[in-house]
Amino acid sequence: MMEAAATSGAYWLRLIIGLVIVLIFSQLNALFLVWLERKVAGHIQVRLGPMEVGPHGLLQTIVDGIKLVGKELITPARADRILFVIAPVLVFTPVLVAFLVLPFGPDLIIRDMNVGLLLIFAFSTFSVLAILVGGWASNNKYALLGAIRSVAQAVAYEIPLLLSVMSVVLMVNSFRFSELVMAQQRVWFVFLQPVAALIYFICATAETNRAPFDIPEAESELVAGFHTEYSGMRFGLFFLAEYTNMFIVCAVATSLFFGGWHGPFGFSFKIPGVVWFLAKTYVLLYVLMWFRWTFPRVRFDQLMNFSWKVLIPLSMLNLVITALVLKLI
Amino acid sequence: MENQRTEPVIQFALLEDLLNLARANSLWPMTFGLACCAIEMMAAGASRFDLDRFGAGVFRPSPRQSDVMIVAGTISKKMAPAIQMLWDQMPNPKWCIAMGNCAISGGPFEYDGQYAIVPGADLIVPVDIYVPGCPPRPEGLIQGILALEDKITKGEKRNVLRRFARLERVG
Amino acid sequence: MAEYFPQPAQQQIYSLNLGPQHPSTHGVLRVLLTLDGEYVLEADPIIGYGHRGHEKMGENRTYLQFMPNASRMDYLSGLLYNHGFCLAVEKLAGIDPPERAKYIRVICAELNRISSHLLWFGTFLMDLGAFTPFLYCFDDRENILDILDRVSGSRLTYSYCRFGGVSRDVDEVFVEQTRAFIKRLRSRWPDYHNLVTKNVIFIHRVRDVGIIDKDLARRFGVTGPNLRAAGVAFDMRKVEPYEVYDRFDFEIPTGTKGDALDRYRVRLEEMEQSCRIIEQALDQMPAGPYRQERVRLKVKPPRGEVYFAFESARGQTAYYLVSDGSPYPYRVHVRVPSFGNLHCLTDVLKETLVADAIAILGSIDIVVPEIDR
Amino acid sequence: MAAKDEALQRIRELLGEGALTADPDFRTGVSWTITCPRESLVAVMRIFEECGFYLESLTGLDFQDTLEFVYHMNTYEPRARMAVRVLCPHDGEIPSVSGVFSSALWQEREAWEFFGVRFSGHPDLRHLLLPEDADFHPLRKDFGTVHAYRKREEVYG
Repeated sequence: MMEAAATSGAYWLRLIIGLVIVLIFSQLNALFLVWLERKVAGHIQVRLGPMEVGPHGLLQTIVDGIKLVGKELITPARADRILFVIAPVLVFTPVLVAFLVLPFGPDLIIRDMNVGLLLIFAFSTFSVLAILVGGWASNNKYALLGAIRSVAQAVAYEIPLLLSVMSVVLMVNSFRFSELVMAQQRVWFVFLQPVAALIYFICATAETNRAPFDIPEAESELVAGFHTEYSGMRFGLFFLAEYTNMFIVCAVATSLFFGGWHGPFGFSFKIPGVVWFLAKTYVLLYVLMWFRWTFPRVRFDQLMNFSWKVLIPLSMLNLVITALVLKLI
Repeated sequence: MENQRTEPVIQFALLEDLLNLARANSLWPMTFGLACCAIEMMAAGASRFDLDRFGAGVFRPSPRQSDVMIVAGTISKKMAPAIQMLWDQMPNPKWCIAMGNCAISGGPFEYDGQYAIVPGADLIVPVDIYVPGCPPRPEGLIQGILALEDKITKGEKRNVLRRFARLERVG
Repeated sequence: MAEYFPQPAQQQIYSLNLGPQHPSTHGVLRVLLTLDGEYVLEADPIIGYGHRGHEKMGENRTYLQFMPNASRMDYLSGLLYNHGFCLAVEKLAGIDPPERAKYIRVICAELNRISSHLLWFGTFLMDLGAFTPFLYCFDDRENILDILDRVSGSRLTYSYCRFGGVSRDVDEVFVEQTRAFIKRLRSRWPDYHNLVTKNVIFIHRVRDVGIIDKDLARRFGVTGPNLRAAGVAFDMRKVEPYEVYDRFDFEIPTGTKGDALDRYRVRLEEMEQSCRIIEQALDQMPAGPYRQERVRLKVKPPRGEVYFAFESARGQTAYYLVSDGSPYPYRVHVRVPSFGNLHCLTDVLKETLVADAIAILGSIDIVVPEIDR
Repeated sequence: MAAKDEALQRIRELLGEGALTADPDFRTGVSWTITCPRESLVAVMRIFEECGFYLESLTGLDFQDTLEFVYHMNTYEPRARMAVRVLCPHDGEIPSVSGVFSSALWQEREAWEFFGVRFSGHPDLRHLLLPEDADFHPLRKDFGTVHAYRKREEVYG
């Protein structure tokens, strides 16, 4: 369908409109998530969180954003200037690409590629590169330590992440998001693949550097981790990218394990698919925030051990069993 | 005549006001305590007083990402160069609150022949707001931060985003 | 980029400056770490960033004028320091406060001990990366501060104890509030245990981390909960009972290994024991005067000296006062527990991970201005 | 009580009965005071170390005629604290006990920068609390404002 329309102007128009919408949506969404995080944290911690700026502090993060734009951008004297400037841009671009293939609803996919899932995972490694570049270019020991930790963590957790996703892909025989979601019309994969879903969610938490796996920016150890030297909007971009990343991993989890735009067990209660999709994604996001404000941070070697000695064998086993069962049926 | 000459060629009044409004309502303090007052600063950020209500509860550990330095405690001569360096590392625009008598004037530790402390934060960094007390209560620090907000927006009435201001206008 | 790592094999060892402004140095401590990757080879704490010359100030003011300094040394357990200073001067000058005052002092001192331990609990967990317990502890701590605020007029740096008594009497409301607080604190233990003590990540972070055994503790003069975690039941309240501590029934909690988990358990148990002391003291508190009327403001002790040791929240603290017979002390020296507790880190931090180093630093509970004096 | 009595016995053998003063009422918070000449300080400290004591506090007193250093030793027993007092002229040196008690490493650094008396044999005599460029000794009575500067016998005589 797409290929037929490729030459026409309508295709380009659709792509450009989609990109603009994605840009606006991702930014607003990230700002909203930051606000949500602060409110959730506040209520977990028997306080209120932002209250004064806008109703219940809704405008707080927008105000924060405007302020960050108005701040001085400092490039440390001994930093690698080019890399230092590139890193925040580098961290944010791949995040936008992921939005192109996310299946928000039956008709709400900008580009339903047959390698959609692969595209997301290929580009998500990009943000690790950006963190490494940022940490390296800062010429700050804390930043470098954070960057090193981030890379090691990404390498360790990418593997079980992909293995757990593979077991789902085996069941559907496709990397295309629309097909993955369509296969869950009756039963969500979380019921068929609970182990894979669990592993995916743990790895996703680690991938997005969220507590309890937030060691690359461990505040009490590494000051602010890889973005210690970043000020103003450059820091803001890292910050927004973190929250957009969170949204993406939760959106992928929704479409892989929680039925995407489908309601539970085929009942949609006349609610549009996009509402189902966003609702489920936000519930998962809430769980991520809940994690952060509950758990202490794990230690670096424990994190590595957990991935290499527990998650990878477990996800491998899960994949083998899935393949065997599929073969027998 | 004097005034007219100092005005800039291009007026960014509206933009400048908007930026100031944003800056005033999003003052991120640096996680930086020196002595007793630091505990009251923590208490001000904690559940009962909750600086986050005013958008000032995002304590940033890195000076590069903070807007306001709260000098909370006695400044020893050994610490003074570090404070200056931290102040220099903060990006503009930046503000400083001297919290507690020690940071204002040396407080109870200043006497003839005192060899160990710097009597007053204003001797090493420009201070915007002084919060007296030994240590000041968290309410005092909150008032100090609100006063700083008003200072940034050049007047209490112009801080339109704050709920207090709205309530006052209605009442 | 070659100039950054000219000889990779030899450049692996580098030094990292932790502080003086760092989120988890609890004030203005600086630790110079020599690292190999993430492993700490050497740790050299550099102190003095909070040095205010308390001991010199003691030489040019009267005993009463020095009193505010006492609670500003260790501001987290200010009342305990204030209490200890009063006891030292009373011992030196031969003042005997009335019974009621003794009980009031003990109740307030133990409340202050709980608030100090609560703050330690919060900041320790924050060092481990959990933010929420910190705010829960502050929430509970505010209740103590309310009680002490009401009787002493100060939230943090108390000068409530005076030579020969306390500055103001307590009333029924104080007793009610204190009882209510103890009830509330006890109802909070299950929450804390569910949130922290039973948390797998927490246990893995602190078990067998930063072991301070008996021998190391003796070499460095480690005292307080850190020593008791190593299995030595040494508490000034029991060993050299001062005030009215010998009239109460309480235990000294001890650990076995001396790791961070033991230190955590000892401190939690100590809060419970403090609650027991407060309850008994409230029951036994007699009526009567709350201060000795005949004590002059300008106390003039006879010539001589006194070394008075007491148990602050962080360990064995002592005032060493030398009097030349004038209203001004000839010498004031304070033996601070955090000094030894921090010094032993030069040994303990060796061959740990950076993350562990932070956890150990948090678990020994230091207050930097107390070390620096 | 074993540790305390053993230490007392051995110090009595080393320094003679005259060096010991008892305080049976524990009025000064110290059960025994040991007046120790500078050259036998390390030997006394070694006895304390072997008997299970720890160095609780090390501080100095400045008098017009002499400096006096007080080492408070304690063990984990009731009323066991002992004080070791060492006299030292203003320009003298004291043998370091850091080889016996590690805690003396910092306490001697502190005493050195406060009183200006060198501890011979200390491996690392740097500034501890004062800035690295400090060239004064603040707890000497001739520095800053003090109320009184007396001779030793005016206080202890």
